Amino acid sequence: MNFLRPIQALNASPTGQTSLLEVRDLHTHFLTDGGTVKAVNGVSFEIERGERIAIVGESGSGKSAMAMSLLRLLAYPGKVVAGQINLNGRDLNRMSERQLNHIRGREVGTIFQDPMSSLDPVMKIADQMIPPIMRHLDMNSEKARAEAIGWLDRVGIPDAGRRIDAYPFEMSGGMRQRVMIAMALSGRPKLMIADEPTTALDVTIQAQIVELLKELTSETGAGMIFITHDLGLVARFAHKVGVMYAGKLVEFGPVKDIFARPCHPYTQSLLDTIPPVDQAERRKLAQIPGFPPDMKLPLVGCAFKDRCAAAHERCFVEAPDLTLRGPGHRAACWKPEGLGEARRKDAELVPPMTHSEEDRVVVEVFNLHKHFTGRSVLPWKVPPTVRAVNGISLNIREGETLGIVGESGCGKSTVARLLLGLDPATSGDIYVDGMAQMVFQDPASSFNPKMMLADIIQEPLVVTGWGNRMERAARTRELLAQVGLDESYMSRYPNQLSGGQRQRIAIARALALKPSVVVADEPTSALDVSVRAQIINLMVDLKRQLRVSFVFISHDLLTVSYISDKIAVMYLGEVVEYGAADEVFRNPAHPYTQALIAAVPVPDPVAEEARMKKPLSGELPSPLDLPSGCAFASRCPRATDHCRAEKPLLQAYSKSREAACHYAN
Amino acid sequence: MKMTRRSWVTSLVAGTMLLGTSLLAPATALAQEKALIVRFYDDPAGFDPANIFRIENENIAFNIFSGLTTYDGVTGELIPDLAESWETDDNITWTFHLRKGVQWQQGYGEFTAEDVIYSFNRILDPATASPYASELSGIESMEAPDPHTLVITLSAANGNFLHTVANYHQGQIVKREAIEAAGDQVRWKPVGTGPYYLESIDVNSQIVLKRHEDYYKGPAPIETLDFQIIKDDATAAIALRNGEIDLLMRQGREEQLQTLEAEGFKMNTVGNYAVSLKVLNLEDPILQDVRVRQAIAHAIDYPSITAAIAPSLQAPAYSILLPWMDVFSEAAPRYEYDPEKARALLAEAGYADGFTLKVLGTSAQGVSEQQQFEIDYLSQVGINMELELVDTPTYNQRRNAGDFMMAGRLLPAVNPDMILFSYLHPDNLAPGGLNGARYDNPELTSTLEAAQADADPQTRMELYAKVQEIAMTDLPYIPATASNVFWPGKQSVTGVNINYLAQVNFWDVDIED
Amino acid sequence: MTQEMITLPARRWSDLGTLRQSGLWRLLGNSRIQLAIAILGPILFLTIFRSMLPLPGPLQTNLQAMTQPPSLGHLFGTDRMGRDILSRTLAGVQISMFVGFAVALLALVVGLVMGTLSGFFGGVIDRIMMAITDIFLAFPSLLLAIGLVSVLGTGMIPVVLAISLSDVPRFIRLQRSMVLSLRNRAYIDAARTVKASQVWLMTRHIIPNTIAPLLVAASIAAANAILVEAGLSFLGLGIMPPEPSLGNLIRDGQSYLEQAWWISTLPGVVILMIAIGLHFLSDGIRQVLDPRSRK
Amino acid sequence: MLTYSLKRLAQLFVTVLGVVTLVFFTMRMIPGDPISAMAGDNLSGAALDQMRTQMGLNESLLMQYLTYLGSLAVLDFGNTVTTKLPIIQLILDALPVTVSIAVGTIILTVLISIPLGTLAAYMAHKGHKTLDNAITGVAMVLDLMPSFWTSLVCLLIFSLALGWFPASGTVTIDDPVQLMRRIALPVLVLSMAQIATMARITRTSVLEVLSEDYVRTARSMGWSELRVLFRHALKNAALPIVTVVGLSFGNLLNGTVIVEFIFTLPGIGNLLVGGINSRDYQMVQTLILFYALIFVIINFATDLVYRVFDPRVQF
Repeated sequence: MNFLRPIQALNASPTGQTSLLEVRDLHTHFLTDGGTVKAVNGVSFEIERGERIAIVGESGSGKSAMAMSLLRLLAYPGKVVAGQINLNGRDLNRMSERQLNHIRGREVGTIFQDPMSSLDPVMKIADQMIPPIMRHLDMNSEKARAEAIGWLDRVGIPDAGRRIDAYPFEMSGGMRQRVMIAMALSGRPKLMIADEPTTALDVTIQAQIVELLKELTSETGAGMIFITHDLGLVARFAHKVGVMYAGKLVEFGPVKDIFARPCHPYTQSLLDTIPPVDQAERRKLAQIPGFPPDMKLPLVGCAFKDRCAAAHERCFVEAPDLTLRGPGHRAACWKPEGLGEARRKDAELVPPMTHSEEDRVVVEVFNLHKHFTGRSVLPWKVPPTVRAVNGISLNIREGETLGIVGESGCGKSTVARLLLGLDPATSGDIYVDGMAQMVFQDPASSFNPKMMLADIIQEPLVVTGWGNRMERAARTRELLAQVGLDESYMSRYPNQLSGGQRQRIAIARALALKPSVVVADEPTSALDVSVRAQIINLMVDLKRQLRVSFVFISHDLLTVSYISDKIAVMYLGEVVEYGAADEVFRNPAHPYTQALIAAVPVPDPVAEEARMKKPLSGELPSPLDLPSGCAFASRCPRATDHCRAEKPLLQAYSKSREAACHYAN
Repeated sequence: MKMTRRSWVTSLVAGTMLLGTSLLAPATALAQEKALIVRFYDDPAGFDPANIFRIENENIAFNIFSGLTTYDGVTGELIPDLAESWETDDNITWTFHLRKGVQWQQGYGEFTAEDVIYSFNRILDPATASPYASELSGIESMEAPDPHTLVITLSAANGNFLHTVANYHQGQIVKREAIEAAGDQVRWKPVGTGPYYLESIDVNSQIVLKRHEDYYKGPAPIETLDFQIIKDDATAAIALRNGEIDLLMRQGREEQLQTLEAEGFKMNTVGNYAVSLKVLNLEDPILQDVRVRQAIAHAIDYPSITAAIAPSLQAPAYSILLPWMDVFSEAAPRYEYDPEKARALLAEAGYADGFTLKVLGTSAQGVSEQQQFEIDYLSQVGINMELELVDTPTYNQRRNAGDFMMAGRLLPAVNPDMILFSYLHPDNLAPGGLNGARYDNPELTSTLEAAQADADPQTRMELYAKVQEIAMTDLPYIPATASNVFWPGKQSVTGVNINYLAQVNFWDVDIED
Repeated sequence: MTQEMITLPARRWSDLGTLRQSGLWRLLGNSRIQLAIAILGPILFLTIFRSMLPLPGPLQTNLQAMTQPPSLGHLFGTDRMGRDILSRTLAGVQISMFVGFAVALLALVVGLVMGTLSGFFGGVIDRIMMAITDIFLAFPSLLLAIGLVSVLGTGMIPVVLAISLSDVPRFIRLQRSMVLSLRNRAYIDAARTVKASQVWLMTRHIIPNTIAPLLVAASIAAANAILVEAGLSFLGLGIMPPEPSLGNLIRDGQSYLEQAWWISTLPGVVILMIAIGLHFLSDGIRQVLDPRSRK
Repeated sequence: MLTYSLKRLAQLFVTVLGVVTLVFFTMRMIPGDPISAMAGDNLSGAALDQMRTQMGLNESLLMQYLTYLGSLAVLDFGNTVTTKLPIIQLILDALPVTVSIAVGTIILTVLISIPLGTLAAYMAHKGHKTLDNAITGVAMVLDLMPSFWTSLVCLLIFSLALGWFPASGTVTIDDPVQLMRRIALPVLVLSMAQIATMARITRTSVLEVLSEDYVRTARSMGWSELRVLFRHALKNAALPIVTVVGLSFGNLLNGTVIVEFIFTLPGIGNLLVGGINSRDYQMVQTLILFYALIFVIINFATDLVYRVFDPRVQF
């Protein structure tokens, strides 16, 4: 790639001791009608050439606002009110818009979270990519086009010369994010800012993108700021980590150091909320109580004090500054060890549940099909058919949790709807002993915003004519207690709740009629890490107390394997591997399962270094024209002609496991 | 690419500016020949004399066609037109001596008595479906002893027959060949012997008349009459003030008249052109009492009303006939404003506490100011006037069917018989005829018939006076107001003489420098 | 319970929360709505209590005070019949407001019912309903109004019906599209898993969530109706004079613009203020409803 | 595309048939017929009844309806009932005037409202609420003034006081300069109301687009705000704007009625009101048919324009 050279040459030049980027005491405020939100409240850090820094934090921590502040890309009412942003010694914060426009795209490239919305939908890729190249690198349009195609090729867009004239909507999410990366790199920036670049993507695609970013930045020698909430990604990707809480960096240091010896209670708690990869014994996940502070209100003392088990008097009076805890490792806590001894207090053991063959089967699914047929106005045209669910068989026993995993579009949510009877099956049998109820993914649309929580929880009771008014109220209180909420919630409305509280209410509603099975479709994917742990703990408790069965649908393999007794891995409407959770996770039989698990970043930088780095290539093929042979053959590293010709059936792999692969044994 | 786009913008800007200047430049017109631009105030509906309606259309026809007689624009008297002279002894047999050498427009040759016979027969032919057929139904026979003599025999004496054959509706003479050539488009292809012929018409915007060079009185001074359709009165006034038009065919808004007069425009006018009547349904149990009708007449102060709301456009009316008509009688009873008397009459009739008077009206302008005053005045004597407003077609339909308690009529007519017979004679009872009051007084009927038949002018006048006295005593119709017509125009436009049918003979009109 | 109870931190959710949630409170806190109240409030107040004001009746003529410009005696002046324009304007506000609200209410109710049925059940009902609304939308609305006024006669009720006839299809469409987007909400699915009846779904889940946007549309429809009524009056098809609807007042005075500007201008200003007030109201409702503006 | 066209055609057929039927019976439900409309003050009921019989208005309603459908099927629109003028010719003569007004209004509206709305959106986006409020406020006031009132004020100012434009005069498309002079004021009056609506829509959609992620992307590539506004925001906001332009074109055909009356322009609005007032069944039916056709065609055209602005729209 000869066009990479100038950057390297530039980096090689002796520019003295200054860091690539030095942020000093950055303050960003949002001047809303309700008051000034101090989103970024004095952040300082620096980044050297070729260094990848991850900034982690939960939603509302100010990490994105901080990243956007660097290039003044904040929309009104956001405003950088103070601080220095020294890029190669020049303060971006004192530049005019015009001057800054020469930095944006040229010296600093940016990648945003949602590839679906980050590209202009009505402009061809070429029209979005080529003009900036012409402008920043002073090229004519032909040369710029060649340059753009070169970059697209480099980020792995097949047939780049043709695809450059495509519109974004003609590409998948993964492809669009590649285009974004190509765009961001096309100005040959010295610094990349990536704001949650993989959050909206499937785990396999996420792995591909992360690898690509890593590779390209090290090739061009660009520094990188990577904003994420996923600690696993941090471990896989970053040289240094900054942890943000309430608009401040609370801990900053080399990645291995932070993971091995976190000093701030918040960092410590965050790390503890992740389900451990080691499944030998299940412990309850750590959870952080309470809420982050209201950033509109003045803050006295440490921002984390209300949620910190180790908080003491001083924390309420005076805010700690970052202090050195090791080489390059700083933390902002009055206590040298953070939580210290208090750290593992919560982590009580989860007693394993006993399952036996005698337990009654509450759900049995046999050879289930669901096909969606489009409508064709022209009578002679055959309407297109999508086989969303293509012959699956499952069963769930009382008190058992079945996890269903797979990439988006694999049909897992359709299975959920079929189980609940929301959609009729095309063919096959579903048997449910008792009732199936549901917990939805999106807490925002799960509740009628016009109904009080008491009415929401009671709705199944009222509809089915259960009990009288008094009995229903009593049942509601009982349910609220079961999900850990007090009575005061009864008269509240959904929009007064946080995401975690909403999922608790959703669970309460699902349990109202004492169902035999609760289908939970991605119940935790919209939640922050700390809250996610609360919900998972709650579900684990309920399962044990009420012996209710769960179907837990998620793309988050770590969570699924933590909570499930059995796992079904789905690919293109079919189950490709099915068996005991621990077994599937630890020793996957199907190549797809193996790839999925390999793609999951593990929050341990040392372990990550040792792991296989070759991510699963390609994307999910269209379910419109399924191949006659193995559906996975197009992406399978081990596929043979036999696979492409003959469809493997789900067959016993071990005593408690089945897999659909010709070569599983 | 960029260059072309920029130059495109430049040319667009330039083009817009150019267009702007040309838009603002005053329209230049060559004025070699005299042309008059006249406002026309509604959609033209055609000019076939057998099927013509509304005054504005009649105005065009008036200048295209001729009758045996016509009306003098200044005095309103009947004067000769196609007939140079006429004689009758008994009001039954009428002999007309026709003008010689009268040329039809558009090369249809010379006018003869046959044309008159054809025209009248055409009106009478049921296939023509002319609403004016009844006007000529009194004709027993027509003969043309020579091309310029016409003898018409009536089935009954009619002293007002000259009105019937005047240049108006059924009286307008058409040419057989032209009618037959036009087929079903007669109304749009009028051919007459009048001073102007129709050159072109765009029913949406414009009617152009050209002068008839062979007109028997000689060509008119003005070559072209350009009638522009401007429906809104306010817009029309602005157009005149802007100098876009020369003459307004009618201006019906008091405030606009005042403005135009103040700005020095010539206010051509005719007074008392038509009387506006209140039609009282005598079949109504309340209104059948003559005292109630008289009470209503005494209750409303029309002189004050007209003075307040339209001093130019309206005057109070005191009789069913207008003062300028030859048979008009001063002796008929008048009903001055007298609320005391009205209350007394009502009390006498047993309505001391009043009653509700339902009035049918047209919704075109909603409740007019006059009606509001009427409501006010009637409420003073305890009568609760309730308006029922319907749109014009419905109004016409119900009015003709006689389906109302009280309604209104405007009587644009110069022929007193037309008024008296239509409105007072039992032969014309609604729904078939115009006698919407359903008035049937044998005494009046016989007097009226006698008056029409009588050949002696003196006796005739006396009989007519008696008719008016009876009618105004019985009061089936209450005269409310008389309308004045205004055709404001530029000072340079002369000879705009509006006759009592609200028509202008453009042969008299000229433009002075 | 092994779970610890999570109680709400007091500083975040005060007990005012429920009150604030009740909608009214939030509406009243919105600056646009405050503005709307500031505009509409005094007008409505004067209108309601106009009989207590020292004003001549709206129909009372006075030939001694014809065409007088605004003065202390007649704040808005008088018209050609000596009627007090302020008094007529206030009476007109009453009539126009009635027309506006009646139209809005009618469009709202019919649109709500038909749109809900159409959107919720889909299929044949939906297609027929859409075909009908298509036909009505393809009609020039003025003609619809003229036709209806001609059939029913002039007056308040026909005018209200005539104006709402062209609003109703729009409301049906609006409601239908909202129902379509709500129909697949998770909470509807949740109710369906317990076999909730269609009536339950519509009355408990769909309609409560569409009412507010419909109200926004309705307040705009009310403002429009007041203006359309004025237009109909101009064509002689609205509320019949001397009933002083605002449209009639403006029409009466428009030809006197040169001689007596106040006759039509002052009622015109009032109509504008009402329309602006209603627009602020709808803007305010929209703002309060739009979650994005709540940030 | 073919599927789409077929669907549209079927929809058109149903709509038009419904409209035609509705008009046919509505017109006849309205009291008063062409003859009674024609009657002035001095025609008696008997005389009119004679004419009515002659014109075939006494036939049964169903027969009249079937005859009408039959003539429609062979595209025979007939003559006006009372004046016997070929209707299709009248409409074709009047259509250019109305269409000129409508097109002129749309052009003027677009030229003013889109920059205005964009500016307002941009200002709102930057937090400069004052200018935004001023623009939206003025637009709202313009929108809410009754057109018959503004028409007269415009006439008084531009025609009488300034003498820029004539208040009357013949209009034909053969004389484009005169045509433009005559339609200038109606276009101005109609635009006032349209500008407000369209500026508001533009403002809303541009404002929405301005907070989209891809706008930030473009900013992050170093493009100035203005370029982003016009290259990205406006193009993306075009879709709702096009919808409104299409809809308002339909509304304009409606709105021209009053201005055509006041400015004495011989457009189809004039024909319509005249037709209704004279109860000319044939005329009104044909005109409404035209309106419906135009409406459906405009919808179709709007859809086609969608494709130009948004490649995602497929048929």
